[in-house]
Amino acid sequence: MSAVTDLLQQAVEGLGSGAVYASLALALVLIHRFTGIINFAQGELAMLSTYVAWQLMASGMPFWLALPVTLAVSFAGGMLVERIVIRPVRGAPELTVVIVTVGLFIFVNALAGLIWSFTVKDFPQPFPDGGLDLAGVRVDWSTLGILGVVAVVMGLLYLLFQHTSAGLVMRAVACNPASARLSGIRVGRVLMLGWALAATVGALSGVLVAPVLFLEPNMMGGVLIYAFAAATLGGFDSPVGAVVGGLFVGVAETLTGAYVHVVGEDLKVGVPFVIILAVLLVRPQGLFGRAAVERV
Amino acid sequence: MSTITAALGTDRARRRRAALTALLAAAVAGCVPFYFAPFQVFQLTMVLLYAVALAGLNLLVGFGGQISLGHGAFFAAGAYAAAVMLDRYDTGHLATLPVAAAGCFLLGLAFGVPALRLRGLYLALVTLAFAVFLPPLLKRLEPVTGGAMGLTVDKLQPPAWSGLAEDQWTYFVVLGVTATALLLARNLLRSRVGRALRALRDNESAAEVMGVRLSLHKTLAFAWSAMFAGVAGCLYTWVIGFVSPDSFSSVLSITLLAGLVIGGLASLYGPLLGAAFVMYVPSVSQDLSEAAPGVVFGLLIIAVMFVAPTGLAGLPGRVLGAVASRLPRTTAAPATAAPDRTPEAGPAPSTPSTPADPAVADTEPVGAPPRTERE
Amino acid sequence: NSRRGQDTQDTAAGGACKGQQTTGITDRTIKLGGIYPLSGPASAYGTISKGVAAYFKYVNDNGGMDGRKVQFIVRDDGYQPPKAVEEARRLVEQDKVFAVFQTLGTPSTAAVWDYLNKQKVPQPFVATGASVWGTDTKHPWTTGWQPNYVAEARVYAKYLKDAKPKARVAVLYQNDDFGKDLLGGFEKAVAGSGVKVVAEQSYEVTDPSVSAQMASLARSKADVLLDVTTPKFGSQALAADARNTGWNPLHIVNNVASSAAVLKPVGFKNVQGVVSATYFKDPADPQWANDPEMKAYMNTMHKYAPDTDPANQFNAYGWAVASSLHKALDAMKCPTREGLRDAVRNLKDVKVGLLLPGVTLSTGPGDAFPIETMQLMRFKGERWQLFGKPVDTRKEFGPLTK
Amino acid sequence: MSEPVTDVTEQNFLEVRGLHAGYGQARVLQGLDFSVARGEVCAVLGPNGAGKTTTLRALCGMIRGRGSVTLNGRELLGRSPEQAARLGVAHVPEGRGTFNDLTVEENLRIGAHLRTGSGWRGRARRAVVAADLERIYGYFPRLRQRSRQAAGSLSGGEQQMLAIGRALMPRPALLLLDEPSLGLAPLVTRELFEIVRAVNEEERTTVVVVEQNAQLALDIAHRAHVLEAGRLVLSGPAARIREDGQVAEVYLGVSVRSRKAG
Amino acid sequence: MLAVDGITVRFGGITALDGVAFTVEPGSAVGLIGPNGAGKTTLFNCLTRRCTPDGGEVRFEDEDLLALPPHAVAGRGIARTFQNLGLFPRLTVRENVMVGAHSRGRTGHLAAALRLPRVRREERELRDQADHLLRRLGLAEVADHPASGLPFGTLKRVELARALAARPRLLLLDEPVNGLSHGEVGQFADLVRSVRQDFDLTLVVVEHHMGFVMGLCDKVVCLDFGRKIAEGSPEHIQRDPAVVEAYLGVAA
Ligand SMILES: Nc1ncnc2c1ncn2[C@@H]1O[C@H](COP(=O)(O)OP(=O)(O)OP(=O)(O)O)[C@@H](O)[C@H]1O
Ligand SMILES: Nc1ncnc2c1ncn2[C@@H]1O[C@H](COP(=O)(O)OP(=O)(O)OP(=O)(O)O)[C@@H](O)[C@H]1O
Ligand SMILES: [Mg+2]
Ligand SMILES: [Mg+2]
Repeated sequence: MSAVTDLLQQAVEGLGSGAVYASLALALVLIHRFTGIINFAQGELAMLSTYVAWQLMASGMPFWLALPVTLAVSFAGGMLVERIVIRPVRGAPELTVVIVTVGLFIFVNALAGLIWSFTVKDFPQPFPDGGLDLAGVRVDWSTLGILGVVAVVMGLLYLLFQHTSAGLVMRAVACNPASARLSGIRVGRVLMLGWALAATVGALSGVLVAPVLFLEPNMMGGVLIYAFAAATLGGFDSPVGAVVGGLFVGVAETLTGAYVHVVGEDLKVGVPFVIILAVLLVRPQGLFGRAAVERV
Repeated sequence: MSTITAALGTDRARRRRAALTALLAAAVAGCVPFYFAPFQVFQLTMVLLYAVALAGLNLLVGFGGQISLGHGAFFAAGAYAAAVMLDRYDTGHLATLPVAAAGCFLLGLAFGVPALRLRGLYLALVTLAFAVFLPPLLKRLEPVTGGAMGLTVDKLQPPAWSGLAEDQWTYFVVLGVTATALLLARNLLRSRVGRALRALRDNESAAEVMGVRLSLHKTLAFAWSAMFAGVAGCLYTWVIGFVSPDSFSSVLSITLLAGLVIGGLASLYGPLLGAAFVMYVPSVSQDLSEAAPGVVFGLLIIAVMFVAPTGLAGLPGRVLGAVASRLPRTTAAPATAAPDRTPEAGPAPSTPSTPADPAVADTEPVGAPPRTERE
Repeated sequence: NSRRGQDTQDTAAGGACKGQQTTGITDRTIKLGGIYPLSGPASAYGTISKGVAAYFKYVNDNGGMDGRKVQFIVRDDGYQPPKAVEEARRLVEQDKVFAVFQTLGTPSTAAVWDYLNKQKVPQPFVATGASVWGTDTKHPWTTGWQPNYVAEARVYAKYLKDAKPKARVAVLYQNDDFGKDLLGGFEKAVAGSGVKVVAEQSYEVTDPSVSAQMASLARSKADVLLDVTTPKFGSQALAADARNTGWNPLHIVNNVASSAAVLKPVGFKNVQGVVSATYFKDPADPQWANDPEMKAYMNTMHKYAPDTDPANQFNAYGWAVASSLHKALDAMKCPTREGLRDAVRNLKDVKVGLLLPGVTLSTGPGDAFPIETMQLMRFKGERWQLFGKPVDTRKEFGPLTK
Repeated sequence: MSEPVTDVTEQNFLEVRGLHAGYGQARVLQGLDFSVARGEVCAVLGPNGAGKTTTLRALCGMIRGRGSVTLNGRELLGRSPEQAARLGVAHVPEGRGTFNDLTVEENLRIGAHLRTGSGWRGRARRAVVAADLERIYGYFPRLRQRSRQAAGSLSGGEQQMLAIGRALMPRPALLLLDEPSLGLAPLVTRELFEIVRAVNEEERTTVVVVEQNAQLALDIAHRAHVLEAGRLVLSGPAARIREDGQVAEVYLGVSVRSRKAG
Repeated sequence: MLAVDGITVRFGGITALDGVAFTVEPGSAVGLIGPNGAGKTTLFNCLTRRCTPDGGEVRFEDEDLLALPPHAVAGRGIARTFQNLGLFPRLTVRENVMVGAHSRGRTGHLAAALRLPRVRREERELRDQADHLLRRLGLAEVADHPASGLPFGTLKRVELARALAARPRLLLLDEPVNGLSHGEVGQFADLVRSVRQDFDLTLVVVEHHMGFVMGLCDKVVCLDFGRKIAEGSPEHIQRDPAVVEAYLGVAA
């Protein structure tokens, strides 16, 4: 194998991780667009949904039936979470809501451990085994599959945000909920919808990555940090940004981990963050984010 | 004129009351270690040292409006500074405190400069990244930090003349440092500097027009708050006698922020309450459920935020307010309580709405202070 | 009525054992405390406490230890050292336990051992394999139990030296005391032989996956992959190895990640021929189904911990370590803390039901590692098959020193 | 008060009875009673801090009140702002409440939310909104020039136009205007009141306007109420209030005009 | 005292200010009028360094104002109020006013933390001065009230007090009387006149209330679409056809 193929192989590996980060980052971006907060529990909710899928399959449901059921359950679950957990602190300072999601994180994580224990569960791979061989570079079908689904979800979200009146309503709610209500927008429903959609996207993310990461209650904990990084780099409002950010973070950390020996695998987490910091210093709103309008 | 003299009168009365409260608190704090079991004294010591870190974070987040999810890193830096000095140079405990403080101050200063460009969420997540990055870095610097195994150092020992047990002596020393730190923070906030900080939190442009130098105050706020976290970390080393990279994971940073918000942002004694929460509630959770303490802990966090959305420090006021507005007439104008609630942006959390119509949640005009908003 | 006065409740023995501490132990009861991560990132290990508790209940149902009923108090430290200190102090000062039986994890254990030794409270059989527990002389009250990571590394080193004397080894390890201890031990043990470490990659427990590291290691084209991981990462590494058809090293997975629960999700067909080493009986392995101790274990778990999966090897670990403590308590000359300390440090070939045949507990002056023998196993079909003789690393490599 | 049932919706289109409202312990409104007939313009006047803004907030559900407020016979109190909006109440709040991150046109489209709902809708709906947009741009040509600009970067007066435009988009049954002339140039202010009059006459929109420029407000109002310290101190036809020199002097400072600002 | 020369500001495609030039004599009061979006606030923003012009020059007492960092403007003796109120909602009224005096304070971070005697002294002085101003503007009652939740008219006065606390020589008022009733406008005008005398102020006022502008100002500048279309005495301006057409409509 030549050095170039090696490099490409590592890059593909990075794209694989990047796709995982991007998938969760999309859910984070979604919730941020709707509610203006960062949701620490996003990864754990995705993990919970994945367990739901696992449970369904364990009771004999085939994957392609379990998936839509799980997505539906997650949609409803997202609504419930908004209604029960988030609604009571609506209007409280933003940080209060963020801390509530931290509480939710701890709760869901422990709950999953309580119900399903911490042993690793096997989760069927929806994509075929093996992969493509492109001039000596091996690309697993699963990587391609995740990338494909992420791209589709990104496209859908882009359409939702930019080309539907629902997207407009959603932005209005995130921007100024009080005025949105005065315009007759049912803010409560919009927020419920936001949580529901985010939970659904999160569930999809969980189901996609579970065969790679292996299902256990802490599956998404590590992903969350990288998904935050991806969303931050991309600009937290933009689905395209989330995906670009995710892939970039994945490739950057993999390549530095593998090739820059001073950094090495142990310190590679620092690399994407240094880059993010550098990007943000130039563009404080992230690569694809919108600058907030400010004037006196 | 009479109103002024009256105001002066109440002012003096208030001051006297404050002095009395302080005296009482000091007396109680002084007696505690002679009454409680050593491990309870230890717990209180931990509460005090976390309170220092939270007070620092409060300067930044509560009063300065900059969110940091990376203060565990400064805490760790302070802890390691102390541990390394004790381990390698045998400097004695007291010498580590100024070094940890100064070191973290400088570190905070260095961080404060890029932080100037970043806002809200972005700053929060970049600082979180720093917290994530620190443990592997500490592991890498093995020759100095002892690597993954960490460092075990001597705890604080009581001098013979004191006649105190180890836990008591440690408690008093930590109490002294904490009191000093809280006093410094309070002084800072009650001055021109503190006002400038709060002003730029509320409205940066207006503050700048008033002559507040944003870069200076924001960076220094970062530095102060890092210093407080570092001091807390140093105390931690004194008390625990052991540091390891995995003790300072990003969870610590998140816990600190959670503690602060739970205790009460921008409140002077919120950090103490938050520290107590962080310290005691996990134990309470496992008393409630051995099978899954995390389930209970998570629920308790959420529950506290429901009951006290502006933090525990605001709770008594909210309760009193709610009672006061209920008492005179049962049908009294549905109030939003919280008379003492810092009138910050956003509506007050609602009093429970009529069950028949759950949609009526917000009771205060959501745009209540719109006029003071930026354009 | 100060609560501080509780110190006075500490009691001392009379008679032959005069002056020794009898806190937490009477003729009828014995109080033990354990500190485990029941919450937080390491909660997967919390289930060890279930196995321990089940064993004590089993013993209590059968008349107790030497007539003493065991009261076992489990506290949660969330894998945070300061919490561990708090809980240790609580156990000692408030609950007045006889011994802190098991602290889990190196950081928590390191955070409390000074305190416990100063208080002269036994800390037997800590649930971590770091080598310090057995080599340190300043902490006579603390002992390890499981084979320390260096010992385990020696087993693999010996195997490779014998079976593949020219092996080029790639190592994937967790970047903490566990991974570093094992890697360091391995490097030391193969030093001077033809076995060479040609690539190493580490990961953090907070990393989402190790696939990037595996891709890096694959570039080395090594003949052997030494996989020093914890369960989830073990599964990931095995799966990554199986996926990569271009690189087929001999995969040695360390004991922590060797349970059937780790291999099953990867698919048994993908882990054929993987090598590991063990020292206690895997509850998921049908070959022990008729083992009397295993039966007792299974029954008790079903009875007292019906929600817990008895096939999880951590539960069995808990049972085995608890029964080891039972043996040590039985061996006490005086029913005192000092008695336990001395008994734990003077074990001679003590057999424990759930340990593999040939694996016994032995300690002595300057050696606080009860188990230093392991046996190699290879995965075949649907289960592990032991092969070779139990390797006593003490004999093969000499005692561990600091 | 027993009026013929048929009149309820005409004479008491908006009926406020014993309205109490406040913030926390601060009780601001101390029992207001007034009614507004359908198609009427009603001016609420009063000195600084009298509770005018609070009244409007209570009417549209932004704060809760006690007593009774009915619109077209339906109780408004206890409803949320969005429910009130769905009953046809449009409110131009103090402080404007524009969506600063959205463009001018997007702001206006949000105003039309009730006419179109959210989601994918047909061409007919789009045509309706387009016509409404044209109407608003007709009222405020300045907004057309700024239609792609973020609302947050508008000048103060432009924002005020936008807020009013947004409230007019859904063709409300009841329009609540809180100091609409705030920050508007004199020419535009006069035009604005013409627009309000036109909207009122052409669409039979009932209007409650809080305005400091009492002169202008009284010019277009049919009826006026003067608030002081949370109570109504004077009510009557606008013309009478305007003529009542003493009242005007005391509560409205109208005569200042003759003093020419000192 | 203040000389604005050829100042131009563009935002993307919009030219908010287009070569505006005028001067302000010491002690005078200049009115700045013009239709909505004419660029009045933008001009203020340039003077207080909230935005940087694309061209032109601003000199204050022969110093190049545009070369100063934003926070230094206050120290030179320029204070302003904001059109949409730029108060600090969570600070009390008194604190708001004390922040106004920030540029006159000297206390640094370290001194503040240690609460040295001179810090106490300065605090006391600032506080007394703030209280004095509050009394003067009839705000003593609400001194301890947080700035949010006060009626609009009161907040306008708080803003004035805050600006005055800086002891400015040049005071920029952006629509100070909008939202006030006629009677209140009169009182406010009296108030401004009296403080102007006492504090020896030079004023630039943006206001749509013609009575207020005409009664107060010595000179009026009218902008339209970023350009100066007229300048002159109030009487002159009121009759200027360009002003009438663009701004006043029928002569007021
Ligand atoms: N968000 C709020 N929180 C607490 N009190 C408030 C709030 N908003 C208004 N108030 C109080 O309610 C009273 C009435 O205020 P309101 O805004 O209704 O007066 P207004 O008549 O509209 O005055 P203005 O003409 O100045 O706008 C005032 O005393 C004010 O302090
Ligand atoms: N940051 C910005 N981005 C884009 N356009 C801007 C920005 N700031 C101001 N403008 C535009 O510049 C023009 C001038 O605005 P400015 O606020 O100076 O007007 P003004 O004269 O104060 O008007 P008003 O009387 O309505 O307050 C306006 O059309 C406004 O939309
Ligand atoms: Mg008002
Ligand atoms: Mg303006």
